[in-house]
Amino acid sequence: MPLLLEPNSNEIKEKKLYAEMGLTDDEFQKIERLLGRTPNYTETGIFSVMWSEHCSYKKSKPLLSKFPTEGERVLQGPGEGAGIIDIGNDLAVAFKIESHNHPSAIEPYQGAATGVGGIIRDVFSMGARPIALLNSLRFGELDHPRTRYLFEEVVNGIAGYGNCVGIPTVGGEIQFDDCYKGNPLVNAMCVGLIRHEDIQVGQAKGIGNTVMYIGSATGRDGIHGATFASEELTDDSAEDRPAVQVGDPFMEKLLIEACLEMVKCDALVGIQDMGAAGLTSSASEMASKAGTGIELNLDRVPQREQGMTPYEMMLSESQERMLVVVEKGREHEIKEIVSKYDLEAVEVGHVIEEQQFRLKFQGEIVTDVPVDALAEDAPVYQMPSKTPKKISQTQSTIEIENAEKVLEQLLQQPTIASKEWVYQQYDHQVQTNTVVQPGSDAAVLRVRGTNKAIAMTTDCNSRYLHLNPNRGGQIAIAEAARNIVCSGAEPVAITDCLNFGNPDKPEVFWMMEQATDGMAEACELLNTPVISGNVSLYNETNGTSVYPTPVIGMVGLVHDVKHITTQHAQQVGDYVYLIGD
Amino acid sequence: MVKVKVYVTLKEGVLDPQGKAVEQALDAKGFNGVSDMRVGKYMEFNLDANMATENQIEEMCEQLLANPVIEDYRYETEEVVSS
Amino acid sequence: MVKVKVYVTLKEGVLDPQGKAVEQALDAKGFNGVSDMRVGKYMEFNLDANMATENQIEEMCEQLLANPVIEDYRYETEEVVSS
Amino acid sequence: MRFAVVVFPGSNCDMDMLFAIQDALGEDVEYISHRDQDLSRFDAVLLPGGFSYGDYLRSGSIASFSPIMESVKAFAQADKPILGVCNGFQVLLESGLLPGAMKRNENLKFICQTTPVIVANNETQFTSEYQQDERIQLPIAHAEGNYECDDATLEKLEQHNQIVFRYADNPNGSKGDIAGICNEKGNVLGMMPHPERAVDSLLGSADGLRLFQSILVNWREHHAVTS
Ligand SMILES: Nc1ncnc2c1ncn2[C@@H]1O[C@H](COP(=O)(O)OP(=O)(O)O)[C@@H](O)[C@H]1O
Repeated sequence: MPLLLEPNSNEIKEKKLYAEMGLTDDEFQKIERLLGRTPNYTETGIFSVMWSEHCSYKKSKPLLSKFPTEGERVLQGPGEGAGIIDIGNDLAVAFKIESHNHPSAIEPYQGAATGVGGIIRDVFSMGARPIALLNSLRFGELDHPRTRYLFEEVVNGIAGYGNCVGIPTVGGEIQFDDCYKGNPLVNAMCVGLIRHEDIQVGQAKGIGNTVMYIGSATGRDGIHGATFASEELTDDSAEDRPAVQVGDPFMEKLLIEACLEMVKCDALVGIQDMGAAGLTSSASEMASKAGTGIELNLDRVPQREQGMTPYEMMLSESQERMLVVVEKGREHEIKEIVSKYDLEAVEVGHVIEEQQFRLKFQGEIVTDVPVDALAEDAPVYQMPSKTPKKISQTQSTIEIENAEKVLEQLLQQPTIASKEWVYQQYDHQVQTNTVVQPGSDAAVLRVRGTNKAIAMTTDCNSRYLHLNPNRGGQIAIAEAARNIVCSGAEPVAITDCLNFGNPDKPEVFWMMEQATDGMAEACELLNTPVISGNVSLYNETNGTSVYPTPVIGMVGLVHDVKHITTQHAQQVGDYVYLIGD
Repeated sequence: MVKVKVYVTLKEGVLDPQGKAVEQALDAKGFNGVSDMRVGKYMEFNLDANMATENQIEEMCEQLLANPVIEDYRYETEEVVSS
Repeated sequence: MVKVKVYVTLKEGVLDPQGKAVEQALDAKGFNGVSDMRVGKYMEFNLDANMATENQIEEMCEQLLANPVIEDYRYETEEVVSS
Repeated sequence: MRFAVVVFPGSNCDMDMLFAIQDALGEDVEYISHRDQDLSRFDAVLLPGGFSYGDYLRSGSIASFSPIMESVKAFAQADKPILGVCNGFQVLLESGLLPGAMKRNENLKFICQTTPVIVANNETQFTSEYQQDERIQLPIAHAEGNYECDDATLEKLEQHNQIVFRYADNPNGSKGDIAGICNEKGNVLGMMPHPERAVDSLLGSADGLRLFQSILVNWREHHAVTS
C-alpha cells in the first residue's frame, strides 16, 4: 500500500492511539467486537467521530428522550437535518438551531460564519428555502479586550455569512457574563419555508443508485472538529489550528439555489449536508436510515490539497459540501441542474445491498465496517448524577434609594442595553418578508401568498438555570412563548441547543437532567413539541463550566397578518396595563 | 522615520474562496495560465524610528495586522529620508 | 512558470477608511508613532511563462485586479524553478 | 411593459425585485441569466442587489464582465431604462456605465437600516412621480456604499444634474451625500438604497414604489400606450 505512513492496527491498539482521538478503552474493545478484528487507522478515526458526543449524543440521548416531539402540526420531528411543522395552505416551516462554540472561541469570525453556514445547509437539505436566521450569543464581560474582540468578530462573521447568502438575520439574544469568558457560546438558528410535496429525507435508498458529491473540494480543514467540539477548551486549544474551517458564503448561495432546484427533480433520492464529520457522517447516516450500505471511491472525491489520505478525507470538515443519492442512470439530470449554478456533481460511489460502509482508495479497500456499528450501535451512557452541594443561593435584599439612577445603570448593562449596534450589521430585510424587524419581542415574517405570518425568537436566561436548573429550564420556554404571543402569534414548536459543561461531572449532569426535566414539562404544558435541536457539551475553560444554557428557538404562527403586534409604544395617550403578577 | 510594508496571506491549506473566484474570473476573461492565486492584504505605513524595532513590528502584526490563527505575515522596512 | 505579486492600494488623495481605522486601533493598543497607514490588497499567483509578458500582466491589473478609478497597482515577477 | 431582472451568481435581491414588479407594480417581469445575451424582448433592465461572485475582489467587479453586460451596454446605448440597485449599482460602476467607484462604508461595517433620502432630481424617467427635494424613506443594506469620485467628476455630475438621490443623513461617508446617480442621458440609474424593499407598507415603507411607477409612466408616454 502506498503513502500511508499511518500506524497499523497493532500500534493503534498497543499504543492506545485511539485515546488521542477521543475513544475510551471500553469503546475501542466494543469496536473490535463489532468488527471481529482490530480497526485500522482510517476506521478508528471514523468510529471516533461517529461515536463522539457531537454525532452520537451518547451522553445526552437519555435526556432528549424526555422531550415531547409529537403534535398535530409536526411533520418531521428530531432526527433529520431539521424539524418541520405544518402551517396550513400546503406549506410547512423547517427549523433547527446549532452551536459553533468551540470553533468560535478559537477563530471567532470563521467560527461564527461557518456555524451559520452549517445550520443553513441543515435546512435547505430538507428541501426548504431558508427564510430567516437567528442567533444566541454569550460572552464574558466586555471590559476584557479579548472578549471585545470575540464579540465584534462573531457578529462580523454572522453578518458576513448571512448577508452574503441573502437570508435575513431577524433576531437573537446576547448575554454577557464572566462564566463565558473563556468559552463563548455561538448558537445559530435557521428557519425555512417548504411546500409539503418538496420535503426531502437524507436516505440512501435503492441498491445501485449513485452517490454524488456537490460543492467545495475537500481540504484538510477541521479534521477532528466533531471530536474537538466534544472536548473541553484548554489553553492549548489555540494550537488546534487544523480545526479552523473557512466559510465560502458565495459557494453556499450557489448550493442553495442548485439544491432547491434539484429537489424538484425526481431523479433525486436523498440529500444530506456534510456537517461535522463531513463525508463520514453524511454517507453512513444516509445508509443507516435506509437500511442499505454505501461504497465510496475516495479517488473520486474532489480534493483541494495534494496527497490527502483516506483518514483526512473522511474526517475533513470542509464547508459547503452536499452529498446526494441519485437514481441510477439519471445522473446527467442532476449534473445539468447544478451546472447552471457553476457547480459540479461528481459520482463518488453507490448504494449497496450489504449494510456495509466501504471505502476504496487507490484500488484497495481501506474501510469496511457495518453501517449500524457506526450509528445504531454507538454506545449510550447513563451518566452518574449528583446534586451539587450548594447551588449558589445568594440571598440579598436590594435597597433602592434612587430608582431613576438604578434604572439608568441597569439600562447601561450590555446584556440589557439596546442591541442595535449588532443587528444593524445584519441584513434583516432581504427577501422582503420581514414585517417585524429586530428590536421587538419576536421577529415576524409574512408568508407570501397567504394571510399568515410566522414569529420566531431565541431565548434563555442562564442565570435562572444557574440558580435552579429545573425552574430555569421552564422559564426559558415560557419566556420564548411570551415573546411569541406578544407578537401576535400562537407558539407552535421549539428547537433547542443544550449548552452545558462537562457531563462526566455528576454535578453538571445533574443540572442537565434538571434543566431538561423543566423544559420537557413546560413544552408539554404549552403544547410546543421539540422538533429539532443540538447538544453542545464540554463548555468549560480550565475546569470551570459555563452556566447551564439551554437556548430555546421558538416558532409561532400568526393566523392573520392583522394580528401582528410590536413592543413599541404606539401613540401618545395610550393606556398601559400590567397583566399577570 | 521608517516606512513599513506588511504582507498578510492566508496560511497554506486554508481555503481562499476569494483567490479561487479571482482566478476563475481571470480565466473567464481570457487570461489563461493562472494558478494558485492567493489574495491577501497589503499595508504600508510610516513608523517613528524609535518604535521601529523588529520586536515591535512583529507584535503589531501578531496582535492586530494579521490573524495568526489563519494568516501568515511578512514585512519589510525602509528608511524614509527626513519628512 | 513565473510567480507574480500584485500590490493594489487606493490612489493617493483617496481617503482610506480602513487605513484610518487600523491606525487608530494600533494607537489604542499602545503602538504609537504610526502614520499614513494605507490598507490595500496583495495578490500572488503563478503564471505560465508564455503569458507572463509585461503587457499581459498590466492588462490583468487594469481590467480586473485593480480598479483604475480609485486604485493604483504595482507588481513584481520572479522565475519559478520548474514544477 | 416588460422588465428583465438580471441574475448573477450570488445575486440575492433578485426575488425581491421580481416581486416588486410583479405584485406591487403589476407588470411583466422575468429573470434573465448572466450568461444570456438577448435583451430584445425587454423594455427595461433591472440589476438587483446581492453579492455577485461573493463580492470577492471588489463588489460588482467580476459580474461586470458577464456575457449579459455587453447586451446591457447596448441597451443603454439604445436609450432604454436600466436600474441598478445596491450590488447592481456597483456592477454599473465597475462596468463603466456610470462614473466613480465604491469604497467600504466609513465605519467599515455593513449597515442595514431605513434611511431618509432626498429626491435631488425629479426630472428623470425614474423619479418623475416624486416631488423635487421630496424626503422619502428607503432601506439601505450594504458594506460598500461609500461613493467616491474625483472632484472633476463630481462637478460634472452636479452640472448635468446627474445626482438623483442624496442621503439626508449620510450613513456611509459618500462623497456629496450621493445615494444615486444617473448617466448623462438619464436612462441609466444606479442607487444604493433599495426601492424594491419599500413597495408595501406592511414592511414599513412604500416610498420605493413610485420609482417603478415613474419608469412605467415614462415608458407609456414614450410609447403612447394608454393605460
Ligand atoms: N444576536 C442578535 N442577533 C439579532 N438580533 C438580536 C440579537 N440580539 C438581540 N437581538 C434583537 O434585539 C432585540 C432586543 O434584544 P434583547 O436586548 O435581548 O431584548 P429581549 O430581552 O426583550 O429579547 C430583539 O428583537 C432581538 O431579536
